[in-house]
Amino acid sequence: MSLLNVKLPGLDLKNPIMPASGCFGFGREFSQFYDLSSLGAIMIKATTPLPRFGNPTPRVAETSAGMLNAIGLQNPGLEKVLTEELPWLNQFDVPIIANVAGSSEEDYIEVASQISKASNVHALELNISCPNVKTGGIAFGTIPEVAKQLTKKVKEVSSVPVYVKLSPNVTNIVDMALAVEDGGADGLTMINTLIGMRLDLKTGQPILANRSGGLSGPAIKPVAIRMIYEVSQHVNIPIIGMGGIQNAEDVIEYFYAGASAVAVGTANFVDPFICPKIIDELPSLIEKLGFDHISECEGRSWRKHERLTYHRG
Amino acid sequence: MSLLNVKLPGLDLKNPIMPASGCFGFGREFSQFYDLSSLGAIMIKATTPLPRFGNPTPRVAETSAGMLNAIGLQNPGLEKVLTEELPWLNQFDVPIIANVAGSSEEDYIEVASQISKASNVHALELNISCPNVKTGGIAFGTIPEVAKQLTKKVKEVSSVPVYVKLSPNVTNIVDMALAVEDGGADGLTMINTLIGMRLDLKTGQPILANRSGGLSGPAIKPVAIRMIYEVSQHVNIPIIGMGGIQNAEDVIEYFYAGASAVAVGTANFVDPFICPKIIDELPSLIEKLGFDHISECEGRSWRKHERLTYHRG
Amino acid sequence: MIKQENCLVVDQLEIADSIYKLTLQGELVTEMNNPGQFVHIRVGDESGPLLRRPISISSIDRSKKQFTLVFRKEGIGTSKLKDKVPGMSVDVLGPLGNGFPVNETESGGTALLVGGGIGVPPLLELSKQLTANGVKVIHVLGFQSGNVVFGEEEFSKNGETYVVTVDGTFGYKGYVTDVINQYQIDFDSLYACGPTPMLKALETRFSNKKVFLSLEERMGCGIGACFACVCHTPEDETGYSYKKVCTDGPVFRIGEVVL
Amino acid sequence: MIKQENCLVVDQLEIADSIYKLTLQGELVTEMNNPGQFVHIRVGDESGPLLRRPISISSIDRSKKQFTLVFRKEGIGTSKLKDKVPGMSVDVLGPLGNGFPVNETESGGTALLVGGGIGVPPLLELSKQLTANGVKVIHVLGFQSGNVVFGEEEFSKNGETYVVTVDGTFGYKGYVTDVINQYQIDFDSLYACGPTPMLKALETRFSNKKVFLSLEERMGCGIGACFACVCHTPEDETGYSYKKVCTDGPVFRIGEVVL
Ligand SMILES: Cc1cc2nc3c(=O)[nH]c(=O)nc-3n(C[C@H](O)[C@H](O)[C@H](O)COP(=O)(O)OP(=O)(O)OC[C@H]3O[C@@H](n4cnc5c(N)ncnc54)[C@H](O)[C@@H]3O)c2cc1C
Ligand SMILES: Cc1cc2nc3c(=O)[nH]c(=O)nc-3n(C[C@H](O)[C@H](O)[C@H](O)COP(=O)(O)OP(=O)(O)OC[C@H]3O[C@@H](n4cnc5c(N)ncnc54)[C@H](O)[C@@H]3O)c2cc1C
Ligand SMILES: Cc1cc2nc3c(=O)[nH]c(=O)nc-3n(C[C@H](O)[C@H](O)[C@H](O)COP(=O)(O)O)c2cc1C
Ligand SMILES: Cc1cc2nc3c(=O)[nH]c(=O)nc-3n(C[C@H](O)[C@H](O)[C@H](O)COP(=O)(O)O)c2cc1C
Ligand code: FES
Ligand code: FES
Repeated sequence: MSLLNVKLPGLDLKNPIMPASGCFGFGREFSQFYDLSSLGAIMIKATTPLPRFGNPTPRVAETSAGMLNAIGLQNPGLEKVLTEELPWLNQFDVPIIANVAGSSEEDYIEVASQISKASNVHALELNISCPNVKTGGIAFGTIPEVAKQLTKKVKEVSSVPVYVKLSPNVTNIVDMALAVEDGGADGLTMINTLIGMRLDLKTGQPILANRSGGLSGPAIKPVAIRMIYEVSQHVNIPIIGMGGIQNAEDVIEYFYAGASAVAVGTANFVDPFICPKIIDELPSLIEKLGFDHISECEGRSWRKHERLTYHRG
Repeated sequence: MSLLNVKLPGLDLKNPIMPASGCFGFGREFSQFYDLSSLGAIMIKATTPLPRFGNPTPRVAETSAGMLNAIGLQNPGLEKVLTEELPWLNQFDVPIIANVAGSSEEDYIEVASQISKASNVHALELNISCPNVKTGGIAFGTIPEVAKQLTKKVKEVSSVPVYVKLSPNVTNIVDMALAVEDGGADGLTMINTLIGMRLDLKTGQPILANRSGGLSGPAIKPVAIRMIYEVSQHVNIPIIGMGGIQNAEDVIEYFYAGASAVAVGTANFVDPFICPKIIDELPSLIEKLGFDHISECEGRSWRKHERLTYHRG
Repeated sequence: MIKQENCLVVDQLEIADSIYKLTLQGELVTEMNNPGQFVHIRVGDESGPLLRRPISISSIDRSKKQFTLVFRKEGIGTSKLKDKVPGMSVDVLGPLGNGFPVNETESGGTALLVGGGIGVPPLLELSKQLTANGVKVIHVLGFQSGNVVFGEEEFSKNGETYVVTVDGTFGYKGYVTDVINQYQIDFDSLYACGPTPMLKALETRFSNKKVFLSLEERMGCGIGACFACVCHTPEDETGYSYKKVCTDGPVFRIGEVVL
Repeated sequence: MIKQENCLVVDQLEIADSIYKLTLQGELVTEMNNPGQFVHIRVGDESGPLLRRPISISSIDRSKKQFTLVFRKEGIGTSKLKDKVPGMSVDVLGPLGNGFPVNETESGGTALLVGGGIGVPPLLELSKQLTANGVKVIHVLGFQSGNVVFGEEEFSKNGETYVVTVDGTFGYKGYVTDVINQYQIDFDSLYACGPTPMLKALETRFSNKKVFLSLEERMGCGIGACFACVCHTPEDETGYSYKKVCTDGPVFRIGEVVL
């Protein structure tokens, strides 16, 4: 265990593995399979002020080494999350990262200020990058100045550190990262999904009712790795990396690129035990590679091997 | 055959299938396998004013359902292409689309003005989107106004229609498309590769000597489909689509999205016979789907079924 | 409890054109309760295909710890599944969802089982269990064409069985509802699985009856976590209220969800 | 001529730790000329892995239209390749490239064949053909450790064979060059295949000799079209002049390319 502990703003993690937002609901289903306390943290499903049904179905489609989703931020709304989901999660010894979404600045501020007060919410993940909602969401995620202002406002009301989730659908990811860092972000999570589409051979129409959707899974890993590699060299805040992680080797690759922790999304659908499996496999892989602690892998693709301090427990 | 003929600016194609630039050299190698005259067209390797060696090796790496390349526009230079490659290609009854690259406006102008005079070059493909060269290339591909100006200048000197190849690594692909259309482009080709990276588990270093590279193959198909779907609804010039095409079904999906012809890249490495195979399989697939001609598939994902005229032979 | 298990392939057989019957063996059979549940199958390896495929459990043999799936070769996933031969193993997650409520039909009552195409398989175990409970079962099985008809013989063992094909190349010509109308089939409860238009027709026709419908939807997780498979409820057709096909279904009582 | 063919798997055998010998049968055997050529193998299907894998031809049996490959299970591709069992088929593109020039050593002369690890296999066919030409062959085969040693017996049939392991757990301890130095092995020509550091050492040591080196490089197409596998030539180390490993090589004369 001592090979895996990681300290990030607001987050004292026994290991750097957590399910990604939207791929784990609020944990209930996966608690049938294993003890959620074994996870480093849990990124819960995006929460909006009011309940949302989301988009019409079909909402998912498979692609080569990936999947498209257009769930549309379905969630029970802030109140239920506060009164039912978070209290239920309290039985586990695991920090929660609350994914905050909305279609206006006010939405974000409302959810952030309230949800950050919940005792087991140790950090927020500001979802400015959801490709599947018509208003808001993506706009905040593509214009640096807009993202910065939103980050600032949310920081003002949040009782816990704020991580901003970046969209890969931009020309210059470094500009976005610097803007939200400038806005006061305590960390970054990246990447959200790429925008994609699949058409049905018989009808010619998109398979997703929402037409386009977010591409996740192994297909996008090289895009994520490159973006984290770029961004981690330019910012001074930690990055939680995600995109196509399927095994312990992928986790190490993310650390090499510059991530300080990782999230596993789509792979939870393929193998419900994937997170504990990876947590199990990591220590021996780290030793095999000749490291004493996972944080030694961090930024190896570009960093001179100076001592890393801030994440060690 | 009559199901497949397509007419685009400068291009009278017996079928809409052509190898993508950089994945077919100048055709010599593939001429061992089949008669190049069976192809709709050939997009030859990027040509720069002077010969280029390109990047150090390793230049390719595999990813899930994709590959990264950082060839770096290796090519024998304009003169050799004019005196050796194009004359050699003249033995085949197939129009050539010359991929034009460079690191400055002057480079593009020089190559475009000269190569467009070759008798078998029926169109240019302006490569403003190569992710693997340090100067030029990508800059032209991400700023609409810069792209527009370059398109304008190249149009002025080109003796044949000019297609502009768009990069997917932008926030707003429609803006880019509209800008080059405004600059006088006769058509678009899209997409070039996404920027990506893979790190070696043992060394922590990127597998590619160039560090990052361009992601191609089935992994990127949903991204390409979505971009063509968006762009084709906004421009009045035809699109040659590409990205991960592996079979006749994929071709139809590209047409549904809004493409008027397609190019096959990476799949040529997997199966050297892929282009003729697809050309063979298309007619029966088109009939099975209930169409009389491939152009009837065009834009079906968004178009009211009005009569399509401009591409029909 | 849901299990994930590498089940042993015991048998693989093409029983009609592109229709395969796969027999698997594993401990998770002990967890299977009611007919109409499904399993989520990983047909590939790390190379893909990525997502699992949902397939209904067609029959259960508790003593041998075996169960069968009947599936149609559709796309890449089911093509890979049909290539599994005895001795290989298949990664199965299940049993999932809530199946047909067998006890809703009392002993001595009559149940009408209506299947359309690849919706027929889960009715087989249902038919067995109903029969075992002393329920009289009548089956109406609809297919596109004669070449894809399967199961007639097995169903006939349990009760009256009408086969109907859209093109009339086998059995009666027409749709399942045509046969039900023509023969004025009477029943206490109706259990159905098949394409949505068929389910809708049954819903309209028998809105006053005790009807249970098994739905299909594209799935991500299959266990209720991803919200891929939701449907609206009739009380609140455009609102937030919802049911998940994977965990609340796939079988719903008539009127419980909007088709 | 290069062919693409679904070759039949005749045999698959683990001959050392994670080292497999695969025997394939196909018409393309008739196209194989010189030892040291390679084939490009599609190990997967539409689900991936995407790219072909280059593997050297290890031995050729023209009469049976069979050839063997010897490969190390490395990553995802070779793992899939090792799972191919007799009766299956494998999509092979080949033969590719230019192999070792057998005729560069005259009958009666002596050839030294130096292999490192997974560079050993192509030397087997070379050894056979040289022997058949009346050339005396000496083999120096280097491996990491005893558990991955293979081929000693087969090579010994043709001539003197020294096996050397880095950790000394089999044969001599050290590197291939240590053995060559220690036993002052004399030869008219040297043929080598193995890791680049080994080839470099040989190049430096025997710069005045007739030497042929087989190179490895990451490949895209394997047929000369993609420019993935180029290397510089010594006349023009930073310039435009180049050779492609896949078509100009993989075997080069010493000094022809920059290692
Ligand atoms: C609860 C449930 C029970 C089912 N039971 C059976 C059964 O017993 N026998 C049978 O033949 N089929 C059944 N299906 C349909 C079966 O899941 C699809 O035919 C199968 O997933 C197609 O996969 P593919 O890879 O061959 O097709 P592709 O079209 O290549 O699949 C691409 C993606 O779309 C999904 N998909 C495609 N068609 C469907 C569909 N009809 N329903 C849900 N997802 C789909 C796939 O799962 C995959 O993620 C069931 C579906 C559900 C939801
Ligand atoms: C001309 C030539 C001849 C070869 N002959 C043999 C042989 O006879 N026996 C043998 O065991 N190996 C041989 N190799 C090496 C063999 O190609 C690699 O071990 C194999 O490609 C690894 O694939 P993988 O999927 O298992 O590994 P992965 O690491 O998963 O492969 C990922 C990608 O990298 C490429 N790659 C990885 N290692 C190498 C390498 N060393 N050389 C080239 N590409 C690589 C793969 O082809 C694939 O595209 C040869 C290589 C070349 C270029
Ligand atoms: C079905 C699904 C739902 C998702 N919902 C959310 C969400 O609510 N909020 C969010 O920030 N990201 C959401 N994501 C994005 C993931 O958190 C993650 O960033 C992305 O899927 C890449 O990781 P992966 O490739 O491991 O899935 C969702 C992804 C999927 C597949
Ligand atoms: C090895 C390689 C070299 C390429 N070289 C060029 C090039 O010189 N010019 C260019 O415009 N595109 C180049 N491309 C991009 C392709 O033309 C194509 O846009 C891209 O690969 C997507 O198609 P695909 O997925 O079918 O490969 C290259 C792609 C690959 C894989
Ligand atoms: S499939 Fe994920 S919630 Fe039903
Ligand atoms: S591998 Fe493509 S040129 Fe050599």
